[in-house]
Parts: sequence; C-alpha cells; structure tokens
Amino acid sequence: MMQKEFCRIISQTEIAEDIFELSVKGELVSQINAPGQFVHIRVTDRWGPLLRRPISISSFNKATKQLTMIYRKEGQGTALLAKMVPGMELDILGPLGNGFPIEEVSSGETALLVGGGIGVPPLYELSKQLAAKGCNVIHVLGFQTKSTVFYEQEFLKNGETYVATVDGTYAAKGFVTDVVDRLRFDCIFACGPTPMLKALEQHYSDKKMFLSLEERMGCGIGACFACVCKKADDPLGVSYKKVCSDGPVFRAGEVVI
Amino acid sequence: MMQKEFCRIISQTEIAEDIFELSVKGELVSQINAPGQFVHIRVTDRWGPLLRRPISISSFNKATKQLTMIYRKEGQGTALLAKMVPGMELDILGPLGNGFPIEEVSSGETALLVGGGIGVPPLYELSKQLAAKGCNVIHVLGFQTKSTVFYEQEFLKNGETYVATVDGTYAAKGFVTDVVDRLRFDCIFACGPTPMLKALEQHYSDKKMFLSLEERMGCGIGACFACVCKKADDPLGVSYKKVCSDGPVFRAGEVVI
Amino acid sequence: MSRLNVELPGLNLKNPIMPASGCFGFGREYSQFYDLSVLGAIMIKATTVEPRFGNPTPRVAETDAGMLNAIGLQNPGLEKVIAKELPWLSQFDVPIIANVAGSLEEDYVAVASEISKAANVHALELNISCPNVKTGGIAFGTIPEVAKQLTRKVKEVSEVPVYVKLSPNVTNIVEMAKAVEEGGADGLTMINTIVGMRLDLKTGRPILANRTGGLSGPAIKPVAIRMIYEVSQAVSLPIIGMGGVQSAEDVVEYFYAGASAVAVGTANFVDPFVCPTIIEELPPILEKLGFEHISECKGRSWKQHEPFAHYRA
Amino acid sequence: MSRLNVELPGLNLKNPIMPASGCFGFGREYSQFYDLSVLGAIMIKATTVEPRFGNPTPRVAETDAGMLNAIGLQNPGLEKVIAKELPWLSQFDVPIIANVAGSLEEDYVAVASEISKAANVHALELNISCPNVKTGGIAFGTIPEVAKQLTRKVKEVSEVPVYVKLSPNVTNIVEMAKAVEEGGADGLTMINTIVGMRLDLKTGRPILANRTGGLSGPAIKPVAIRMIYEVSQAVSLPIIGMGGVQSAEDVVEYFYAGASAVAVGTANFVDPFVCPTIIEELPPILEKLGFEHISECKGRSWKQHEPFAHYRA
Ligand SMILES: Cc1cc2nc3c(=O)[nH]c(=O)nc-3n(C[C@H](O)[C@H](O)[C@H](O)COP(=O)(O)OP(=O)(O)OC[C@H]3O[C@@H](n4cnc5c(N)ncnc54)[C@H](O)[C@@H]3O)c2cc1C
Ligand SMILES: Cc1cc2nc3c(=O)[nH]c(=O)nc-3n(C[C@H](O)[C@H](O)[C@H](O)COP(=O)(O)OP(=O)(O)OC[C@H]3O[C@@H](n4cnc5c(N)ncnc54)[C@H](O)[C@@H]3O)c2cc1C
Ligand SMILES: Cc1cc2nc3c(=O)[nH]c(=O)nc-3n(C[C@H](O)[C@H](O)[C@H](O)COP(=O)(O)O)c2cc1C
Ligand SMILES: Cc1cc2nc3c(=O)[nH]c(=O)nc-3n(C[C@H](O)[C@H](O)[C@H](O)COP(=O)(O)O)c2cc1C
Ligand code: FES
Ligand code: FES
Repeated sequence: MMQKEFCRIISQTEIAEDIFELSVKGELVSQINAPGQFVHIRVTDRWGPLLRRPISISSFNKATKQLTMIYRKEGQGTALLAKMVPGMELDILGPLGNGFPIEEVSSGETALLVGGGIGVPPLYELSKQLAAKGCNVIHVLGFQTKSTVFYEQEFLKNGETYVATVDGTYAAKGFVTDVVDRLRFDCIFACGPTPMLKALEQHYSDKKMFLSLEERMGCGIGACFACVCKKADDPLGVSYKKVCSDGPVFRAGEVVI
Repeated sequence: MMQKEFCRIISQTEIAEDIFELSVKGELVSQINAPGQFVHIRVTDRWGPLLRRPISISSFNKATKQLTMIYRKEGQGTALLAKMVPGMELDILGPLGNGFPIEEVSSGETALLVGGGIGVPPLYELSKQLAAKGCNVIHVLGFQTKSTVFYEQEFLKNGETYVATVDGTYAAKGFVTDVVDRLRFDCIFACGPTPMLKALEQHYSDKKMFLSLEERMGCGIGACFACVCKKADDPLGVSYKKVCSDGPVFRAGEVVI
Repeated sequence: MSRLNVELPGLNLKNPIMPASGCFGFGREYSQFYDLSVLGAIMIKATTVEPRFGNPTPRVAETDAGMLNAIGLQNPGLEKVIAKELPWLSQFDVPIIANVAGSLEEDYVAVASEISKAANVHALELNISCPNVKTGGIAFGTIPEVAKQLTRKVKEVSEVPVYVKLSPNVTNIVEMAKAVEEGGADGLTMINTIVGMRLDLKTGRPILANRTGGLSGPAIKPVAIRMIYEVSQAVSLPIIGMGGVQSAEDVVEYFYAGASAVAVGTANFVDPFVCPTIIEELPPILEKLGFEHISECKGRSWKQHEPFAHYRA
Repeated sequence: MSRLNVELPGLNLKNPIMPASGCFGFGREYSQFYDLSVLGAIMIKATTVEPRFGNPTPRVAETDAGMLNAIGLQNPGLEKVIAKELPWLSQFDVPIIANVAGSLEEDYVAVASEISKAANVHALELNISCPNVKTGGIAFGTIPEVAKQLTRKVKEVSEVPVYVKLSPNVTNIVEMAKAVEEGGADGLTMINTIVGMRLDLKTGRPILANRTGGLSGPAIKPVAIRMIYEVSQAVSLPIIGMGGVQSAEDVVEYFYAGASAVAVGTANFVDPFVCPTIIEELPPILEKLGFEHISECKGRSWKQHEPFAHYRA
C-alpha cells in the first residue's frame, strides 16, 4: 500500500557531478515490495514547482526504515531537492508502481542489468537482491562522461561491471549496447533512455527482458491518464498501460516504447 | 539613492504575538535620510509570492550598517519572512520614499507621535531622533489587544508613552484618538490605519501634522502608478502623489486619505 | 449541525467539495487513501460513447503555479463506465456527477441518455469545453447558439439535472452562460482549462505531443473567480466553481464570487488528501469569519451585505 | 559580434529586450538603477490625449505566480509626454515605442499623429486591449472589424510603423491578428493582461477598487506562448512577445514560439535589474544551445529545423 508521509532526511551527498544520493527514513519503507518501485516527491510546500517529482528507489532497508534515491539535478524541482539537508522533512508519496520481478531469474542463472544515466539507480537494489539469491549478475552501466559516473564500486560488489561513457572519458567509449553484444545471459533488466530500451528490445527479442519506462506524470498513482502507453498487441487501438501504476517495469514486448 | 542589495540577517525575534523584529546589515543603510522611509523586500527567490513587501525601517545605525524592521506576520509573504534565520540573505530594495521631517519641530517644542498597530514601528526612529535633538516627545500607541503590544519600554526612554488597547486587556481601553484629546503638543506625526489618520486630520486640522500612508504597491519606486492618491486641492482632477516615492509621509491636508 | 450541506438541482450534498472531472479518474486510486463517502460528490472522468485512447504522450507539462494537460479524453467508453465504474462507485455514499463528452451532438445525446439512468448518477456535467480534442468540441464551447442547442438536446434525454461546463477561452463568458441557461441547463460548472503551451528549451518543440494543452492550477484561479463573479450575477443557475482550488480559503473565495459548490482538480495530484483536508478545515474557517453556514458566503462579492440587505427587494 | 541585434519595422534594436508598457513608467525611476541605453527599446506608459488619473486604489493585487492590476491608464496626457517625458528620454541611445490609448477612434488618431512626430519615437504600440478602462476599449480589442478600422485610421496619420497590442481575452486571437494585419499594422505586440479578480477573505469584496484587473506575470506565460505560436504561423507580421518573462530562458522560449523581440513587464517590479540581467545572460545561453544569433531561435517550435530546412521552399 502506498502512503503519503513526511519522511526525515538522513543524508544527502553529491556523489558525482550533479548526481545526488538522498536517504530518508519513514514508515512507508515497510510497504516496498520490489526493486524498481518509485516515490513521488513534493519538493516544496508552496506551488513553485507545483507537481511532484517521480524518483526511483535505489535501495532500501526495512530494518532501519530507510530508503535511498539517486537523482540528477536537472530542472527547478531537483534543484530545490538538492538544497535540502539532513533533518528536514520531505513529503513523499509511495512506494508506487510495480518493480522488477526478481522471481524471473533462478539461482545460478545470469541476469544482465543494463542502465543508462539516471536509469542506473533502480538497478542497484535489484542487483543486491539478485546477488543475494544466488544469481550471477552482470552490470553494464552507461554514462555521458567521466564526471557523471557513479556507483561503479557498489555494483562491482555484486558482480561483473562494465562501464561505458559516451565521450570515452572513462572506461569504454560508446553506448551500453556496444558492450552488451559481447555478453552471455539469461534475462535482461534495463532502465535508461528510450533509445537504449528500444535498441535492447530489438536486438534481444529472443531473451526474457524487463524494461523500466519513464513518462511525464501528473498524479503518479493511476488517476489522471498522463502516463499511458499503448499495448503492443493493439498498437492502433485503445488498450493501454499506465507507467505509474502498471509499470514502470514492463516485460519487453508488452507495451509500445 | 536607493539600492538593491542582499543584506545579511543579523537577528530575528518574535517580540509580541505574531510581531517580529528583524535586523539586517547592508550598505544601503548609509543611504537612509529620514525616519519613516521603508524598504521593499523580496521574500523568496522564486515566484511564490511574486511581489516585494513594503516594510518600514523602525530604526537604523549607520555606524554598524544595520537597520531594524518590525512587522506583523499576516499573509504568505510575511509568513515566509518569519521563517528566516540569522545568517540568511534578504533581497532588499531601499531605502524608499520620503520620511518624517524632523526639522519641523524645534528643540523644546512638543511632538506627539501617534501609532496604531503596525503603524508604530516607523515612529521609533523618529522618536529617537526627536528626543536626541531636544524635543519633548509624547507617544500614543494603539494595539488590538495585550498580546500584540510591543516597544512600550523602548518608547518610554524617549518620553511620555500612553498605550491603548481596543479590547482594554492592557492599559487604556479604546482608540488612540481618545487619548490624544487630553494632550498638548505642537506637531503630530502619525502612522496607522486609515480611519485613525482620518480622525486625526479632522480633529486637529489646526495643528501641524504629518501622516504616513499605506497603499498596495507594485514597483515601490514610482514607476507603476499602483499607489497613487489624489491631491487634496484637486480632489476631482488628475493631480496625484505616489505613496511610494512622494510619500509615504505627507503633510496633513496635502492628499486625500 | 453541519455548516456545509448544500442543495443543488439533483444534488443533496453533505458538503460542497468534490474532485473535478479528469483529476480523480473513477475514484479507485484515491479510495486507497480515504473513504470516498466523505466527499460532497465526485465528478468522474469524461465519458464518450466509444472507448478513447486520447493523445500521444507527453500529456502533461508543468508551468509556474500550474500545469498543462492534453489527455484527450481518454476513457473506457460508455458501456464499461456503466458496467464497471459506476457499480463500483455505488459502494460509497456519494452522488456522482457524470462528465459527458463527444465530437458530435449525437454522441453527447447517446452518452447522456444512458449514463443518466445509472442509480448513483445524480447529475450530468456537459463537457463542451475540452480544449484537447480536435473534432467538434470547439464550436460547442464557443458559439452560444450551438451550446444552447446541444444543451436542449441533452436535456431532452437526460433523466437527471444537467450542468454545463463552460470554457474560459471565449471573449464573452456571460453570453455563453445565458445561452445554455436558455437551452435549459440546470446549473453551470466553470471553468475548464485555458489553452496554453510550453516549449522545450533544448529542442524548441512543444513539450506536449498535442502541442497545446489546458492550463489548470493556482495560476488560473483569478480568471475563474472573475468569470464566476460575472456569470453568477447574469444568470440564475447555480455554479460549481473550479480552477486552482487548493485550500478551504480558496473555497470561501469561490463562494464569495458566486459559486454554490467547488471542485478540486490539479490539487489532488499535489496532495491526494486535499479534498478531505479542505472539508475538515472549512468549518473552523467559517467560524473564524463569522459565518454559521457556508451558504452565507455565497455571492458576497457582489450582493449587498447585511445590514444593507433590506434596502433591496 | 553581437548575437542579439534585431531589425524590425522602424526599430533597429541592439538587442530584443525591452520593458513592457506600464511597467516602466517613462523610464525615470529605472534610470536610477542602470543606464537605459543598454535596453533594446523602451515601451513607455500608455498615453492618452488628456491627462488621466485612472482608477481608485487599491490598484494591484497579488495572485499565485502573478498579479492583477487596474491602473486605468493613468498618464500625464499627450502634451506633457511630448514636452517633458520624450525629451528627457532622448538623452539615452534607445528607441522609444509609444503606447497609444484612448476611448474613441479620434483619441487614438490624435495621440498617434502627434506622438509619432517625436524624434525618438520609432514605433507606436496601439493599445486596443487594456482591460481596465470602462468606455470604448473593449470593442477595439475584441471585434476584428473594429480593430482593423482603427488600425487603418492610425496608420494613415502615423509617421512611424504601428504595432498593435492584442488582447488575450478573445475566443480567436488569430482572427484578431489577421484583421489588424489587413488594417495595415506593421507588427503585433502580445499579449496584454488576462482579465481576473481576487476577493478579500475578510470582507468578501474584490481587492481591487475597480473589481476586475489584468493578470500578468509567470502565470500567463503558457497562454502567451500558445497565442504567439498560433499567430506567428498565421500572419507575416513580426511579433513582440510578452507575458511573464523573467529570464533569458523565457526569452528563448518566446523566440521559439515565433516572437521577434520580447518585452518584460511585471518582472521589473520583482527585480529592477531584470532587463539588463536578461541582456547579459542571453549570449551564454545561446552559446550553450548552439545558436550563433538569437534570430535562429525564431519560430523553431513550428518551423522545419535544420537539417530538414532544404526540404521546404
Ligand atoms: C518512474 C520514474 C522514475 C524516475 N527515477 C529517477 C531517478 O531515480 N533518478 C533521477 O534522477 N530521475 C528519475 N526520473 C526522472 C525524474 O523524474 C526527472 O528528472 C525529474 O522529474 C525532473 O524534475 P526537475 O524539476 O528537475 O525538472 P523540470 O524540468 O523542472 O521538470 C518539469 C516537469 O517535467 C517532469 N519531467 C522532467 N523530466 C522528466 C523525466 N525524465 N521523466 C518524467 N518526468 C520528467 C517533471 O517531473 C516536472 O513535472 C524518473 C522518472 C520516472 C517517470
Ligand atoms: C509604506 C509601507 C510601510 C509598511 N510598513 C510596515 C511595517 O513596518 N510593518 C508591518 O508589519 N507592515 C508594514 N506595512 C504593511 C505590509 O506591507 C503588509 O502587511 C505586507 O505587505 C503583507 O504581506 P503578506 O505577504 O503578509 O500578506 P498577503 O496578504 O499575502 O499580501 C498580498 C499582497 O498584498 C499586499 N498587502 C497586503 N497588506 C498590505 C498593506 N497593509 N499595505 C500594503 N500592501 C499590503 C502585499 O504587499 C502583497 O502584495 C507597510 C506597508 C506600506 C505600504
Ligand atoms: C489531467 C486533467 C484532466 C482533465 N480531464 C477533464 C475531463 O475529462 N473533463 C472535464 O470536463 N475536465 C477535465 N479537466 C479539467 C478539470 O476538471 C478542471 O476544470 C480544471 O483542471 C480546473 O481546475 P483545477 O485548476 O483545480 O485543476 C481535466 C484537468 C486535468 C488537469
Ligand atoms: C501595472 C501594469 C500596468 C500596465 N499598463 C499598461 C499600459 O499602460 N499599456 C499597455 O499596453 N499595457 C500595460 N500593461 C500590460 C503590460 O505591458 C504587459 O502586456 C503585461 O503585463 C504582460 O507582461 P508581464 O507578464 O511581463 O507583465 C500593464 C501591466 C502592468 C502589470
Ligand atoms: S501519472 Fe496519473 S495516471 Fe500515471
Ligand atoms: S508602487 Fe509603483 S508607483 Fe508606487
């Protein structure tokens, strides 16, 4: 069950250029049921900006009631968020949506986790849970440039980790898809820019695959129809899924991306 | 010359119920040339609320470059202001307007200072300056109720001080005008609600009198014509004065209030 | 004793607060947060004869103190609303106002005649003002004669009172209100969104796939207040007001302007509890302002107040 | 090399940023803050034949991300503007756009023919859209034929190009734009304020003495952008855009929509340095976005972009 709660900020750190790691404590952590769910954050108690911001849960701990997010300072909402300090309260709605189905990979099988930019964060909790249940986890993480790379060490603890930067300033030069070609795996979990997800869907249509989508949101809970996508089996029709409440994670081929 | 400056907050104290005393430090203090001038404050770096708030300067010290304001927490702007703490910077435009002409009272003469509610603050610097130059200063200060009375002790240092509360919970019950009737003086300086100013203007039309007016403002500097009042010698015509730049202090009888 | 109950054509409301159409779906999502029976009424998402997918995404864009939406009337269609959504809503003790939309007159008539038969639908809201559909629509909301004609046709078939939802995107809103009054409307709801646009700094292109969208939220409140102020003096229909309502104080301002009830749209996205919060905060605010009942606030911006009331009539 | 110079009928602008009419008086106050010669142009306060006092106070009220004003065209009258204000302004190296207002056609014609003779007046802005005056006015801004006729009359007498300022309070802004184009307008300025109202919680009465006022500020920006987007595709007149501009990014968004220059109104009250700040911040933003000159931004929201440009014409 989702809740609306004022959660206390435990820590906030800039872990790469304009990339912030933010941890909060709240009862709603007990409601999280899968990696890949997200929260909807109100960054001000006034109307500027008006709407909540959707941010993935990058890791959580039910014992300490803490959850961590990693976000990029982009526009006005995340800029305000970045100014907040430990001790302050944050108005959070969540957990929202349906996360990655870890039950789809059995112990001993290999899961490939592909993340691009701020699509990387939700993969972290997924990686931890998959590793804990005995799966082999391979990570391919793409970033724009060296200064925005984050969490490479953290992912390494759970398995092989390949990093690519678009400009080649760190590790391999190019896109994550270039790296993936060389790897063997049973199932893909991916989150990142739409072109990346599309490329994966096309090239590995034979593989079991779960993709986390992004869409501009209003309510975040399924009421406003802002975030719909077409179902793949009815591309010209009226069937749809809502990214916020049916997703953000979908099985590849389920919806049109 | 007015300036726009980020002034550092030195102190902020709630000195009576919802009444705050706020001191800031800035170069613009050197530009203040009379008691009764005001500043125009931007309470946020965003657009909620949009407009600046006009607040009187209640005292200042050119040596320390500090000025003090006293304001009532009213609506959204002053509510935000009340949350600010020492060390923060405040976007201030000022000093604005023309203050009280202390040269109108000679040493030895008696000045009567009449203030109502949040009209009291600008009288404080006036009182200090008049006392310093050897005038007798009598204060009549009106408040709604006991919990909102402030600065009685401060005014007492400069001269006789009578307080009235509308509900009679402190000192005399009634309006300041009731008290004024009993006093003798050469010149009146007043700031407060319009009905109070009107009553004074009517009853003491034989006296030298200076009134500080309030009006909703846009620019605060004379450009937008939001704050005009008619000149008394041309009540149906097009002559006008701007409260922000010609006032806020006017000689009684100069403008229609 | 309640300070909040309100009687309107077809609607016996325990309080005058209701979610606005399109901002509350069919109530399912918000029922996870609170018991929908606390609401005065629920304005459900626009219903069309056939299911509609609506516009491509992105469908929302934020603006200063507001947002643009171009959902495009996505809904599951009349049949499913009647078979699934309305029965589900009937578990709550709350009257439903069904928002009726379409492209052609026949569409409106078809939806109205069917949906008005549902037991928990106590009134219709004729959506002649959606800025986000290409065909039809626009004329219904901007040409008085066309609006009047449509209202008349829908009145003929509806089994419950009909409220017409006015568009603010017109030169003369009073003219529109008078036309639908002549067409037989039982009430008005106003305002729908104002047409607006935002462009992406990086691409230069509109953020919304539909390019334009409807502006809602606090930004439009002063426009809504002005229009309700004008219309409430010109017609004798009750008005359900909306546009940027976020707080109990806003509700009082709408009543002052001339509204008889108030709908809350965008604010639900910001705070899912906004409706019950307003309902809770209204009585103490009325108390503080000296009103025994919310109805005393109505039209205060233009009515002669006590003690001058006896000078009139 | 300047990235900012812009050529418009009658106006050779070093940059496309100018204070909007009514938000800058005749420049005297802001000249205390900076050298007015840095501005692209100055749109001075509306001028009428006779001096006007305007409306009673309160004349302004704040709203969420906006403000209402009902100044009522207060100004010292044609004679004094020509004798005092324009000569004073001539000390600055900046073209003046004179805002012309009135109640009757004759008034506009009288002001236009005189004020257009002043050496530093390089263009007129015909204010057919002030929401705050009772007589006349309204028809000029909302009836295409009337607007066209007025434009024609003013064009006959004006010695400088005439820009017509459009009101957003209409059902169809494109129709209005086309009408004034037919009337011979050299350009458009848009938008003027949207009619709105705020009520006082304690008294229930309108905060503005005039009751209604014009809404300006960030709240109306999406409406202005939408209207400029529509109008710039429908007419071939250059547009000076305005409504809620606060930053260099906003200026770029206005150009994308189809504006050729941008005026800044309400933001001057918030930050007296807003115009020079925007002028300073524009070049680095253009640099970052990859534009060599601001004119490249123009109409990008609807024009085919490079590398597709050669597919057209
Ligand atoms: C399910 C989901 C999970 C996400 N998880 C993360 C995460 O873990 N870390 C992270 O950095 N970002 C994440 N994002 C993207 C994040 O929501 C946007 O970066 C953020 O909303 C931008 O807000 P802003 O105020 O900085 O930008 P602004 O430009 O001021 O935002 C304006 C409006 O556009 C919306 N918007 C802008 N960019 C996006 C976007 N990419 N997706 C959806 N809405 C957008 C905003 O929410 C807001 O309503 C996620 C998005 C979704 C949908
Ligand atoms: C020259 C001058 C000097 C003033 N000095 C003081 C002072 O020393 N101490 C003090 O407490 N107050 C003073 N005021 C009044 C003070 O400006 C208002 O109380 C304040 O602006 C209210 O802002 P808000 O955000 O709390 O209220 P809101 O209701 O949110 O304000 C909404 C809008 O109305 C304007 N407004 C509301 N009340 C007033 C008012 N009484 N006068 C002018 N504008 C108003 C605000 O500035 C704002 O634009 C002075 C006003 C003027 C004109
Ligand atoms: C996302 C969204 C969807 C909407 N859908 C509808 C709709 O289906 N039918 C309708 O009549 N109005 C619709 N509206 C308009 C609202 O009902 C309301 O009139 C408008 O948003 C103003 O109120 P607000 O500012 O409180 O949101 C929609 C508004 C939004 C924001
Ligand atoms: C206080 C005030 C006075 C105005 N006076 C005039 C005027 O005299 N003539 C005119 O054409 N527009 C006038 N306007 C409208 C502005 O020029 C501008 O079109 C509008 O405010 C939108 O821009 P903004 O949001 O940047 O303020 C006035 C606006 C304000 C806020
Ligand atoms: S954001 Fe409202 S339905 Fe998904
Ligand atoms: S507030 Fe603008 S002229 Fe006084």
